[in-house]
Amino acid sequence: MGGFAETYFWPAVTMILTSVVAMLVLLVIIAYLLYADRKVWAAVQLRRGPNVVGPWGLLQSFADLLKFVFKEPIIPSGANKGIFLLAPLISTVLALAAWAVVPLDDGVVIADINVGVLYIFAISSLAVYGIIMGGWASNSKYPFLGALRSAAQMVSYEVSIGFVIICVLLVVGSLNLTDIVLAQAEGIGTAMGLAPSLLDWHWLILLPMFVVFFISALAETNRPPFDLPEAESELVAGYMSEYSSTPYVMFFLGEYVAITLMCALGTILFLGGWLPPLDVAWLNWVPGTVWFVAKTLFLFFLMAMVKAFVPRYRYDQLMRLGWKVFLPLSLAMVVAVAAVVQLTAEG
Amino acid sequence: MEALLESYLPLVVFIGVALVIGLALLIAPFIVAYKNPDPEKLSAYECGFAPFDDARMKFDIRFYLVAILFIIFDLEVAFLFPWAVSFGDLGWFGFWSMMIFLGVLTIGFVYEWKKGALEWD
Amino acid sequence: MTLTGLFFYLFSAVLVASGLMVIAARQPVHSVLFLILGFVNAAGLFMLLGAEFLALILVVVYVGAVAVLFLFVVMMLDIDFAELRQGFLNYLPVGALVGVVILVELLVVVGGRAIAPEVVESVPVPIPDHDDVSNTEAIGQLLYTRYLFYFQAAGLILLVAMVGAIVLTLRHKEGVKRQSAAVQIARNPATAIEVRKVEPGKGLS
Amino acid sequence: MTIGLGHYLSVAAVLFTIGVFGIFINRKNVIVMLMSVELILLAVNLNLVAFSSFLNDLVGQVFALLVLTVAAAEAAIGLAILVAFFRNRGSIAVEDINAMKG
Amino acid sequence: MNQILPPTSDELLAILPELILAGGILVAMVLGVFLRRPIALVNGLSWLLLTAAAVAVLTIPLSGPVFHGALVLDPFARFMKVAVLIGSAVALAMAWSHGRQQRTQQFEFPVLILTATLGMMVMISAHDLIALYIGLELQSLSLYVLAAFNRDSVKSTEAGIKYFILGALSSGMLLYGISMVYGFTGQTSFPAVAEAVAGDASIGLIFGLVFLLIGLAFKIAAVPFHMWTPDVYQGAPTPVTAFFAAAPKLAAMALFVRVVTEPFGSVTADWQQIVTFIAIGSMVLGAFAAIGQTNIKRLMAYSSIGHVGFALVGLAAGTEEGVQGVLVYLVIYLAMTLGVFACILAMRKPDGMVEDIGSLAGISRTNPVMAFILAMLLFSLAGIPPLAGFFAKFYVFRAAIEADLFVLAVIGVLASVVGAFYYLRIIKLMYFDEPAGGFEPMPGTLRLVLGASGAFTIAFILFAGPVGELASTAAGGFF
Repeated sequence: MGGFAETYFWPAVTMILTSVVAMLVLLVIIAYLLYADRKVWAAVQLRRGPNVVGPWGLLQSFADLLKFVFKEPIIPSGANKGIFLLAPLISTVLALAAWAVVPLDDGVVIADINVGVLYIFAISSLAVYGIIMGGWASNSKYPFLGALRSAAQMVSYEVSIGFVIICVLLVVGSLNLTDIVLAQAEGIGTAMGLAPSLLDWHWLILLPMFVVFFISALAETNRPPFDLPEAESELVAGYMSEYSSTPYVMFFLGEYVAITLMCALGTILFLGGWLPPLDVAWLNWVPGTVWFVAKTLFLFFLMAMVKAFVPRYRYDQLMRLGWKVFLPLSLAMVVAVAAVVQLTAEG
Repeated sequence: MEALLESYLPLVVFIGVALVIGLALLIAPFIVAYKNPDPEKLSAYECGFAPFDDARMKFDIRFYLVAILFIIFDLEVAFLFPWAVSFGDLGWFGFWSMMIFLGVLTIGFVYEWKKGALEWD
Repeated sequence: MTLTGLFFYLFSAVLVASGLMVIAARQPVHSVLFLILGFVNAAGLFMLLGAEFLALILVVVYVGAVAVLFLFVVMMLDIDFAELRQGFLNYLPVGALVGVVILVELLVVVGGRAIAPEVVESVPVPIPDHDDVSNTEAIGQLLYTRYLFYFQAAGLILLVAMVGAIVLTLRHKEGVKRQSAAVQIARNPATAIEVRKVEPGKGLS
Repeated sequence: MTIGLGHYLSVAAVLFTIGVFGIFINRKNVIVMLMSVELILLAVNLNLVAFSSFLNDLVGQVFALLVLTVAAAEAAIGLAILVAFFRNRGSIAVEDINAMKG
Repeated sequence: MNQILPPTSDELLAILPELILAGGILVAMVLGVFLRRPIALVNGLSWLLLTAAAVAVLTIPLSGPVFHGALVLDPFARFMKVAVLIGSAVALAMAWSHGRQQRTQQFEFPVLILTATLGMMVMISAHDLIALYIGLELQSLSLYVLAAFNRDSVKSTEAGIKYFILGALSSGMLLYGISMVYGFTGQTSFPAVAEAVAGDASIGLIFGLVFLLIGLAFKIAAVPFHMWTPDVYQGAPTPVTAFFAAAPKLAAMALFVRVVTEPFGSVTADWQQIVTFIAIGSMVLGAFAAIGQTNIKRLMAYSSIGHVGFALVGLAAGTEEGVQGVLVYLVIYLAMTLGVFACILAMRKPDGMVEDIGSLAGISRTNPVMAFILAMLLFSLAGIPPLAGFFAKFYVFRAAIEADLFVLAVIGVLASVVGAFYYLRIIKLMYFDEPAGGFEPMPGTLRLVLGASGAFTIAFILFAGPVGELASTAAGGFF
């Protein structure tokens, strides 16, 4: 009996505990990111933003959550119940599941599988289902239209994100996320004899890819300026318009978790994950996770600002950008990066 | 095979935990919130008009074409992954074989562009 | 060891159950969802077999793209099956019998079948062990050099699929004004503004 | 009880039979027949990967990758033909009753 | 990592025809899209590419397996590749002239014919189970789209759907067979599989072979798996049906012969009964089912099933003469089918195309030349002695008798006698019934094709020597 306890019982408990703790920490951070997003938006529009609930409005998101839990869950008469309730569940669980492979620090990761990037790419390509099922199951015109449009939009930008990831892989050579971050320890900076610093990260070598990734990440998660399907003036709330209490929150939660995931992926691929900006003693003392969170927050801040002041794309412009600008650009970059890497490797 | 599975176990546990939290959130209102459905509340949202026919109406054929082209470009990306990972030991031979593959698909892309398949009217 | 056994039985049970539900579901949308569930479990089985790259490619390509197209077609074509012509393909009456016969024979053949040992050594490309070359890299080393011909032929097949899809589904609607960003940007004051002399009180003719 | 090759082949055989069975009994809805074809090809892929893993030979996995891509292209063409078929048969003139501009 | 060398120059030379076609396809697509009126140019270019590929196949030296055993260029492959290329080129020319009259022309049609032909050439020279599958899929995908090419007609799209579903099912079965063969031998290339089989095939291998043959039987439309042929031949646009009956049938038969003789040559006992059973079924059905037909294209579908049955009789013999008989049969079948389809394409009334046999009544008075050549072709299809059809059946039955498959030969002769009935019925219709209004004059290319195929069938005696000898060198490659 003793053998069974050590080999099976305790590792299982520790594993479940770490997952639960990690999940809760993540959800709290997401709640505050939601709050930060609304604050930034308000600040740009010279208004104050949520500041009533709790000191400076810090408990606003938790108040919203409680409000939604007590709202009456409405399932429209025409909808088929099963898929109607399944859709929000899928979009939330998928978004959360992708966080399992994100390395906060060297070794601080829930599941360090050696196809990490491919896993995140697979999960983000599944996110379309939550939206399509949500739109179709609510059996009314607006959600149906909104779901199709945002599904087509996400699908179109998925391809360019795929090519961007290929570019980074060409430089790194491994699918494992930890290897991708460690590969950024040396690059252009060290080649020029400087100490390992932020110049070595991929954002400098693959600058156009970083820009394409940032914009495609916006489009992939239906963030403004690409949020046409659920923009207020267009299709009411898009695929979410028939949902009421917590299903509505879960769609929202899924969206925000996906946004932070894209910021985290951007940090890992381009901003050197947990590496300090300068390889100096007092900067190295700061734990890697802090750097990682700081960079992810920086990217999130950029996304929040973009939401505040960039005008919304019309649908055909949006698809034109996806298919006719990003796809050829990223394909050409794949060829260019491959040629350069082959030449440097050869020489 | 054993070492491989060890790294996937925490992944499965994490997805399990995410599922439990999702279900908890989903079921909470059905237990806690009050229920008072009336036909008006349950009808589909029509900014005030009565909904006329079944919502799942016919739709523009353009969406099928986007989905089909997505499959083909997704396959292209799927082929690029092993190439990018094993790029180091492929040398020029591997490089040129992928360039031919990308060339063929780029000609397909040019064909599609000129035929107007990417137009979104 | 029982852990992999547990996961194997879980994945294959759900896979077979969802396979059955695909052909038995009343609504086509439900059968598409069961197909997706089946594919995800098949990816799990691939993981157990060590083919992690193939498992994720199965998820990315099939569940992420092909099943989306199935959902689009099922949801938007609202195929009213009741009136689909009955005599459409009904000259395969022997189907049920053939199905059962095949199953029985296959289970007999593959039940406890172990591979003849001498076959195992003379294998064209042994899998490199796991820690130095990852599964993806091993496939990569092989696919673009030794099996170059199949890889280029697969590229041509994708080209044919692209041409076929466009030939069959692309239709242009007349009278659609399209925005051309290049034209808009290329406007300059000389072409855009027209200066006309206007005598007071008369207005333009 | 260790999981042997026979287990995987049996699962693949059952799946293959479900797929073939699905095509024969489902003569009304064409979409389910296409899905049965996908099930058959999934069974074949499972077969190939199982053999490749137990033969310790990579050719099976490369072949499974090629089968997967060709099957996906085939599914794309099949659904394109299906869309063309339903456009004609049910005169679902998608174009002219397009009330909401898609 | 053992450095795998890039393909050497003679490997590239060995697949020169395929490279010509592949490059041509890309050029044709780019031309088709960028030019304003590309139809004539792309058709002409495609026709040139097919002839250039045929010339290349004839001139390049034979070579063993290339690309790590993926393809091989042996006499058999060369013989069949030339036949398939001629079939495609003639079908493309007929489709072009037909299309010009109908004014329904898209430049994608020749491009799809080229990709289908490329797929067939890969199939024919396949030397590995993977190459077999890839070639088969490349050809089948193009044919699914061609079947549904006329997307506005309900018949054409329905033909496309049926062909797709049964084609997908058959490649699923074929793949299952391939995976079993790979599983139980550990090899995929034909010589390696042959050496692993070496006379004592295990039960799993037999199962793999059975599924492989089922999948291939679908593709050549042999009996238990022929259900798709009549509907697809009738539904698809006529030039596409002409193409279906000519080139893909030959390529699928070539693949069937190669798969059965090369990897599984040493276990003939296992596959011989299957092939015999399929052959008998096809011959009998081809004879009896065609009698009640009114649509000429549907009749041609059943006649093609019958002819596949006769060709398989030669294969069932399992000897070198058998394979030689099959090859001779296929060449003669190609010539006859192209000729008959030239006439079907010429059946054009002032108000449009007609397809029912009744409209052929009395055309001996209105279009005498066409009637005469069509009558000769139908006699030859029935197997009347001086014509080519008789020699085809003669070669095949002689091989069967030498391999003492007497039952098969007797049933074959009986089936061809019964089959002769529905051919003769058309000839009676043409010569002894009242004319129901003649057809429009035949366009140039159809006239040319009809003349060539008529000459070949009528004066086959002159060609019997060289064709027979070419076929025997081709068949020699295996045994």
